[in-house]
Amino acid sequence: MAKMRGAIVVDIERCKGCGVCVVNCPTDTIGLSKEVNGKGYHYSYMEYPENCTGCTNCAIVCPDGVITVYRLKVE
Amino acid sequence: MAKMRGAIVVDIERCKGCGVCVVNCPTDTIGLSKEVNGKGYHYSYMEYPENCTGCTNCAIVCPDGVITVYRLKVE
Amino acid sequence: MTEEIIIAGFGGQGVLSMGKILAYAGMMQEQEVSWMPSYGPEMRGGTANVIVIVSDERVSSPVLQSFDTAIILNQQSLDKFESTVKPGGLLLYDPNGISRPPERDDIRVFKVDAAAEAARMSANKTFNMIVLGAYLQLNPIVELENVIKGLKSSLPERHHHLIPANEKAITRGMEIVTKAS
Amino acid sequence: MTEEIIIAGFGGQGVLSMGKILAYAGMMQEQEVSWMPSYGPEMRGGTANVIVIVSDERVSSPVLQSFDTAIILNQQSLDKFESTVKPGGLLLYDPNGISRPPERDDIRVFKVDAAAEAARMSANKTFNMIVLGAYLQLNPIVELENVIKGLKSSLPERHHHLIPANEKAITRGMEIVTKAS
Amino acid sequence: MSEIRLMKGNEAIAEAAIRAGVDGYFGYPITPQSEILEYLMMERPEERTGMVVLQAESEIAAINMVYGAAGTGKKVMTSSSSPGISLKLEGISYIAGAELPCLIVNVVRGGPGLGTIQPSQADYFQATKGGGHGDYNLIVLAPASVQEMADFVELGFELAFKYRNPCMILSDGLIGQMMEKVEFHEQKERTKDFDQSWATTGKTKDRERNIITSLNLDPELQYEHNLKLQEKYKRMKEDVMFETFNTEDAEFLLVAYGSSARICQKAVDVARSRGQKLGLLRPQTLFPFPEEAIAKLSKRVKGILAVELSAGQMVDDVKLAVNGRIPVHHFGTPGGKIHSPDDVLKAIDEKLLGGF
Amino acid sequence: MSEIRLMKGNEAIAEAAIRAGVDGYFGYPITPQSEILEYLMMERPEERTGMVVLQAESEIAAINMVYGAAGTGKKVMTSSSSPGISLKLEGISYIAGAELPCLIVNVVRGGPGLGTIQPSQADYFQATKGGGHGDYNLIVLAPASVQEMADFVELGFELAFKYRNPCMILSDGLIGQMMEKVEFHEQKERTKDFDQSWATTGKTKDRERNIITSLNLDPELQYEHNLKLQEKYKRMKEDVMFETFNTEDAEFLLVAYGSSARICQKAVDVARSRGQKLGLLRPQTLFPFPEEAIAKLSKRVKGILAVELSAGQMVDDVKLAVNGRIPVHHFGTPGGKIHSPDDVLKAIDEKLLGGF
Amino acid sequence: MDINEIIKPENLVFKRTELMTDKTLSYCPGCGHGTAHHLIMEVVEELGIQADTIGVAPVGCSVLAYEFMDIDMTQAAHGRAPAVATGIKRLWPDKYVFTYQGDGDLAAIGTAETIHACNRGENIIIFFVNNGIYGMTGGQMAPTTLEGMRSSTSPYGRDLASMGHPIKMTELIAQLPGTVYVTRQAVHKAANVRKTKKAIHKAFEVAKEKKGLAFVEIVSNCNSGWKMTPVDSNIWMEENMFPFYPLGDIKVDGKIVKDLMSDLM
Amino acid sequence: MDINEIIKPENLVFKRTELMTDKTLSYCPGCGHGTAHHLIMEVVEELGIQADTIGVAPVGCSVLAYEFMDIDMTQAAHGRAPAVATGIKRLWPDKYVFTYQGDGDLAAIGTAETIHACNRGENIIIFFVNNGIYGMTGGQMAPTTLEGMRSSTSPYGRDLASMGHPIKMTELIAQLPGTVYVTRQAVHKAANVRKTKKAIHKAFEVAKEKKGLAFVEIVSNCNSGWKMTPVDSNIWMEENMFPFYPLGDIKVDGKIVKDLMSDLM
Ligand SMILES: Cc1ncc(C[n+]2csc(CCOP(=O)(O)OP(=O)(O)O)c2C)c(N)n1
Ligand SMILES: Cc1ncc(C[n+]2csc(CCOP(=O)(O)OP(=O)(O)O)c2C)c(N)n1
Ligand code: SF4
Ligand code: SF4
Ligand code: SF4
Ligand code: SF4
Ligand code: SF4
Ligand code: SF4
Ligand SMILES: [Mg+2]
Ligand SMILES: [Mg+2]
Repeated sequence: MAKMRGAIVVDIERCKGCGVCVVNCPTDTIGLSKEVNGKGYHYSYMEYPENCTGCTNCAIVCPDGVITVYRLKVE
Repeated sequence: MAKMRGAIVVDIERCKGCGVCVVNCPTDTIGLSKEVNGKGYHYSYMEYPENCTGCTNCAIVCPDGVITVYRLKVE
Repeated sequence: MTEEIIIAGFGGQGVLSMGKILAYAGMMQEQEVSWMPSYGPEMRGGTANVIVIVSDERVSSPVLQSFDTAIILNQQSLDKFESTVKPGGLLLYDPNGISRPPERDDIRVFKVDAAAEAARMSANKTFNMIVLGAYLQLNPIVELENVIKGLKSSLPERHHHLIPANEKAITRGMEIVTKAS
Repeated sequence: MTEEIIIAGFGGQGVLSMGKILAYAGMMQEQEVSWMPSYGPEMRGGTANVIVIVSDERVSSPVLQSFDTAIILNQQSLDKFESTVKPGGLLLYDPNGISRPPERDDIRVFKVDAAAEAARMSANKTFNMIVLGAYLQLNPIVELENVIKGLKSSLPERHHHLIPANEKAITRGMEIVTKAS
Repeated sequence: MSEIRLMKGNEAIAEAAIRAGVDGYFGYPITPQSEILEYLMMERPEERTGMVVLQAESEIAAINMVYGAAGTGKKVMTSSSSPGISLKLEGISYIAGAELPCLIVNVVRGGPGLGTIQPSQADYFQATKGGGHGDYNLIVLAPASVQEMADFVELGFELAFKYRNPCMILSDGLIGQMMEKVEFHEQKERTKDFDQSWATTGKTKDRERNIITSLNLDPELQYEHNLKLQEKYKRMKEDVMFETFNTEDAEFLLVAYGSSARICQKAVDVARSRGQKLGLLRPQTLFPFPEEAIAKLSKRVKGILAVELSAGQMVDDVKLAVNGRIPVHHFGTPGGKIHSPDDVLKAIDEKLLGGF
Repeated sequence: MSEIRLMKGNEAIAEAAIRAGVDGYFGYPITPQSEILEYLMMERPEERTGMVVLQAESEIAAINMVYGAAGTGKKVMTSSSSPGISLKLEGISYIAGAELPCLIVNVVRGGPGLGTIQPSQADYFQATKGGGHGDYNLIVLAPASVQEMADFVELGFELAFKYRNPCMILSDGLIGQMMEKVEFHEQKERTKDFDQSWATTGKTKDRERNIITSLNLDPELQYEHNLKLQEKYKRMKEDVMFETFNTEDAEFLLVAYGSSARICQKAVDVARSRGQKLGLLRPQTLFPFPEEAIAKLSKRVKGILAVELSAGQMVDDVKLAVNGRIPVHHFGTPGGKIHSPDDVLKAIDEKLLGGF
Repeated sequence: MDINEIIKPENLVFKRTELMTDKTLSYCPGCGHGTAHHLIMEVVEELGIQADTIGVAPVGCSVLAYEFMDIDMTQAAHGRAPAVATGIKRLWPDKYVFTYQGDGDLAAIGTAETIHACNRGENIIIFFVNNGIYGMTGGQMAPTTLEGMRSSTSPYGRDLASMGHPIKMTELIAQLPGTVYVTRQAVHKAANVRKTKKAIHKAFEVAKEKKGLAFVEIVSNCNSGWKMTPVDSNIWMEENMFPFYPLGDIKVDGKIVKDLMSDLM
Repeated sequence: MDINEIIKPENLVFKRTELMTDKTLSYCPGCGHGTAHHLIMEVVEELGIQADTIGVAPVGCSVLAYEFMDIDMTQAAHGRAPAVATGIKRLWPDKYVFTYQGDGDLAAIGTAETIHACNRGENIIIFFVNNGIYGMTGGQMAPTTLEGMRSSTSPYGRDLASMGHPIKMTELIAQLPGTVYVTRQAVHKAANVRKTKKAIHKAFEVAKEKKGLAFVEIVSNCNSGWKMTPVDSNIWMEENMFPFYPLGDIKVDGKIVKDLMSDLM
């Protein structure tokens, strides 16, 4: 069966670590980093990249528009 | 049978001759005078005084409050 | 020549348009004119007056305290403006409703029974034109043809059929004006 | 004695309240004080700074362009305020996040590893008190007991149980401040 | 081809606006200037030139409609009278701050508060010193005849666009309500090829987006912006306009604008006929104020009387221009009362000549 | 018993209002003065003194609430900052016209338009010349410290009731946002036995009805009313207030108010330490303006520098007071930028000393 | 029977309320403002609350209401009467405070003050005289002017597309939880006058109970603005205004008593 | 599978719209304003109308919207955006003109301008971001603040009796004949974002047809003003704001599609 694999790229320096993407990810892919970016924010990242389906939920809710999403159909 | 007789007193100098009382009198008592008062208005008066029942309609609609009404029960 | 006129009376008497027609007529014959009305809600049912200046020179102040001519159409206005006529000037009034007639003897006082005449002619709306005629009889500062042009310009097109009646009223006014005793 | 201080850093670092406690302490010991913050929406997530003046005389201008002391808590502020320290003055900074450390040699430069120490103490909220302690160690313009009073007055009643922790942080700051190489 | 009409000052403004190719008018009724909106509505300018006319829900809405429309580079205007202008001041300050050209007509009435509806000149400070907040200036034109009511519409837009600055016609109930003859230029088409390089007309690919704003959260930028504005206000001096009457040999000078200048003209005539060497300077622009002309005259005359329908406002600018060189007096009638030429003559005798 | 606190200027105004027994506050949030409303809401003054505090839907609503309440003889106030004050100007003109006592606080920010939220003094003209329509004046107090922010509340009401005239505290973001120590008087009860003979408190049989209005359709009456107002404004001179620093032997004089005066004080200190004989006059009342004091000093000093956080507004009043006797210069920083004592010193060197 | 036998003090059944002053009303002949004034003052007199009542006059033809009503009054800036009344009422919670406003005043420039005073549920009364026009300034279009209706600023009739729709302020504010009693009445006929008087009584009752705002709209003529005789204007009003502004109670005791949705659409 | 095999241009499924500038948004972390901005710009991009769109920014946190949206924009005075937009639209009838306003801006000081632009049926779009508070100025009470909700000017919670009721501007303006499409949405969850985007599309369609005004309310958090974390604030919003401000279309194609009366009372 065809399966969707996805990946997100977070613009770390623009991420404000709000966590809205985290709670919006249906696959629990995203976490907030321990480290802070230049502005002192715990930016988001794919904690479990293998979970990502590329559904774009995280990206469209991100208030700062810092997430880019890629998706690939894998058999 | 008891019957109501009424009469109105118009403060002629304050009457503006608008005719609102005239059309509000259920007994067609009131008319507008041919003469004008000091302000140039054709003031209202009892054209048919015997008609008046003292119902106060004319007085309560008069915008300028210039009508006083009297009423008497006659047998 | 400069003629400074005040016209004063009740709100509905056509005071302002009389002034306007005068001013327009002056303008038509290449004179300088100004027309300055009293304005505002006190006009509602109250008094109205207008200062008209017709002159060969540029008009300076459009408001004045003394006049060459006063045209007076009610008692209130007479009380207010009688004293403002310049010595030797003209006061024209309609005696209808006037209880205390003018008293000055250093001016020329005329009267025109315009209200009565208008009633007689069953043409209440031309009352002010009778007055205007009377004035022009006494002081022909503008020509009749220009007055008619003035009338035309101040009446909306749909009322132009009334012009002959107005013209008649002006002529009538010219006839009936008399020197006040 | 007049001490003119600028305290500058990120919005959430407690810059304003550090200044407030200093000013309050000064006031408690009968000194004249002023506290002038930068304000406005640029503070949201941005920078914050406050000018505190503690003096034996009436304070004239609450805004200044040069200072006896600068307490600096991020790189941006260091860039902006290093040059404003008067020759011979004091610059105290937290090296956390500082990529270009101060370079002036005509002033006394000290550092306090407050962020690191606060993390170590698991008391991030007392970060600014560590810095304050460091400053007071270098320049004891106000007495500790008055600082505590200042703390009390600036904390709402329900947070007064935090005062001992803050006191501890001040003491810790006094201990860990070092002369920058 | 020009055309001559007998018209109220208010009507003349409206007719001139249509003929000047104005794009939009937004207003709210208030005496003594409602004829402007009424005339426009009656004339169907949308058919004559495509001009848009809208009765707004309030003066505040009207000035903000002007702000929005002016920001698109169009020729837009509003009009009101004193209380209504007070309500517009936040908007006017925004327009000045954002450097938008537009025309604002104030047909002044007596104040303060609801006051009277009679003519007054007591909004001079408000117009010339910036009644709204912040350091800004309007170009202020003061018509003294119905002809100037008409002419200053085009002039006002010219200056407004030249400086990208709001322009005010400061008139009053007298000039607004009086009729005089007025000559109109031929009707112009509305401008199609206006400079919209700075205006919000929709960002095309070939340019950066345009922004209309008066905000600069960084005070340093706002400071720079203010300096630029001040420079502009100084440059406006080149467009100062005034008229003089009988000043050549005058020993005493009246300074008056608008309706008061008309009254003073008569006073000068009478004074001259009495042998008094009186002259009159009439500022046509109140900002820029003809300070140099007055300063120059102050070296020749013995005294100045500023005559206003107010308790004394323009007189300050006269004093600042004269800078103590000669005495400057004031005669004024606040509250909507109009002084007559006789009143002015009396004041001349008392204040100006009495002082010598 | 008095009490000493460390407080922001804005908070000091609010606390002082409660303690002064103010009856009502009506306001709308705007930076940099929102702390006034916030402090009042936090303090529950309805429990402390019965004071009413209401957040209005707008500045216009707020000033009209003040108008209504002030007309009942109560002590009421509002506060805002520049754009909000512009919106209040129609209401302020009404209040002045109807001769109602009340207090209006303007914590000025940089303009024009939305401008900045940083401190400015560019609303001087608006406050002192009547930004609204008509000939009116506010009593204008200019605090230069948090203590004066507190003290001028009571003073303001005193003067407002003395003259039945609105009073404005013209402050700015610097004085409003800074903390200093401030000493408060004991809390007063709200006045119960105020003079309500003129106020709309409900017509009792023993008196004619009271009317609060600024309308006089008859221009003659409005003229009389205006003359009466002007008389009152002249009388206010007896309450002029100012401070001088080092003027006794000064050769040059700074004139500055509010925050700018604080900065100038430092400049004077530094100049003195350099041996320059500089003095400072600080108006505490901007209307009435200390023109006599300045005129007097202008006979002793060689030059004056007016220093303002604006492009030049108060300087006109200084010039009018000096009347050409000596040079009057201006140094100003518009737009929300604050000049430093060093900037002032530089201006002194360039403009004041350079000129000699 | 001679009428002098009838006109005797003991037979007096109606005379002008004492709470109207002796000044001649400044209104045009037949203008409903006068009737509305008398009714309000009658109710104040009947309730004996002259000393406890403070009125707020608007900017509009009724700007001079304070010359005619023999009570303490404040003249408010155009549209701001509800704010002025709020200021008064908040400091004098035990007084009766009412505004008297025209439709231009209340529904155009004063929209925000109206909506928010209603929404806050100020314990005041608003009397709203809706004559579909700006009377005072010479008959300009108001927000309430009907479709197609001519005025000095809609000389060819109100055009909905360019000038907007006539607005039903009363239906709107009835939906705000702060209003308790909302009604629309008229005063051109005796029967309406009687109903309106009841409504005014009710409004003062509501004010007394301090449960919120009472709002009484009175649809009235502006014969000058409409350019009709007074009598004709009242007929025109019945035929044209009432269908769009139907009379009757809209909200009573805090409950909407009318199907507003069908009305509004 | 290595993620670098996924992160390839040909696999791109979402990236930030080009119509947002590169400036970092001035909003607090997690603030809904940002999401709303992106959505509007996405729609403008999808419709290819950048050159035909003029936006009006309010006074409020979104005052700097013009820094972020890559279109021509005008910054309006507090509350006056609908009037500013009217001015623009009347002179440029073929442009898309929208306002973007907060709840303080639109429902407090701007009440009159909102109501009258809606009532006139201006062919503009109003985006109304309702976060129940004045974000920009530091979290003061707005007209939309819920009962009992704390803010810096209602530190003990909003008290209905003294501070008035939270106001449902959207339900009110839906009843004005000038509005054609009125809806209330949210942007805190992906599903809501998708719905909101559809609503925005619909609003631009309505604007194109010039049938009247389209009004899109977006209920949003102000985590700073509410003093919560962004995630908590969104939960709080669902639990407290949505019951009072229920999501969904209110008016479609000029017809009310909801039982407003039961909603309003
Ligand atoms: C701020 C302001 N704007 C406008 C006016 C002018 N004005 C006076 S009354 C009025 C309209 C009155 O109409 P309405 O409220 O319907 O009352 P009506 O006269 O019809 O009873 C207007 C626009 C004013 N006085 N003040
Ligand atoms: C005339 C005026 N009044 C007040 C202000 C201050 N002010 C700025 S933003 C704002 C409130 C903004 O709240 P809202 O509209 O809800 O937007 P948010 O910040 O919550 O998005 C206020 C009162 C101002 N700038 N101008
Ligand atoms: S939603 Fe956006 S800004 Fe917030 S944490 Fe996720 S990526 Fe960062
Ligand atoms: S694209 Fe979908 S699955 Fe992948 S991280 Fe984002 S929300 Fe989670
Ligand atoms: S209603 Fe009154 S004013 Fe009118 S005609 Fe009758 S009595 Fe006279
Ligand atoms: S009292 Fe009645 S019957 Fe008598 S005149 Fe008046 S309306 Fe007619
Ligand atoms: S103009 Fe109209 S509202 Fe005003 S008094 Fe006359 S009829 Fe009444
Ligand atoms: S203050 Fe509130 S509305 Fe403003 S940016 Fe922050 S979260 Fe958003
Ligand atoms: Mg009306
Ligand atoms: Mg908000």
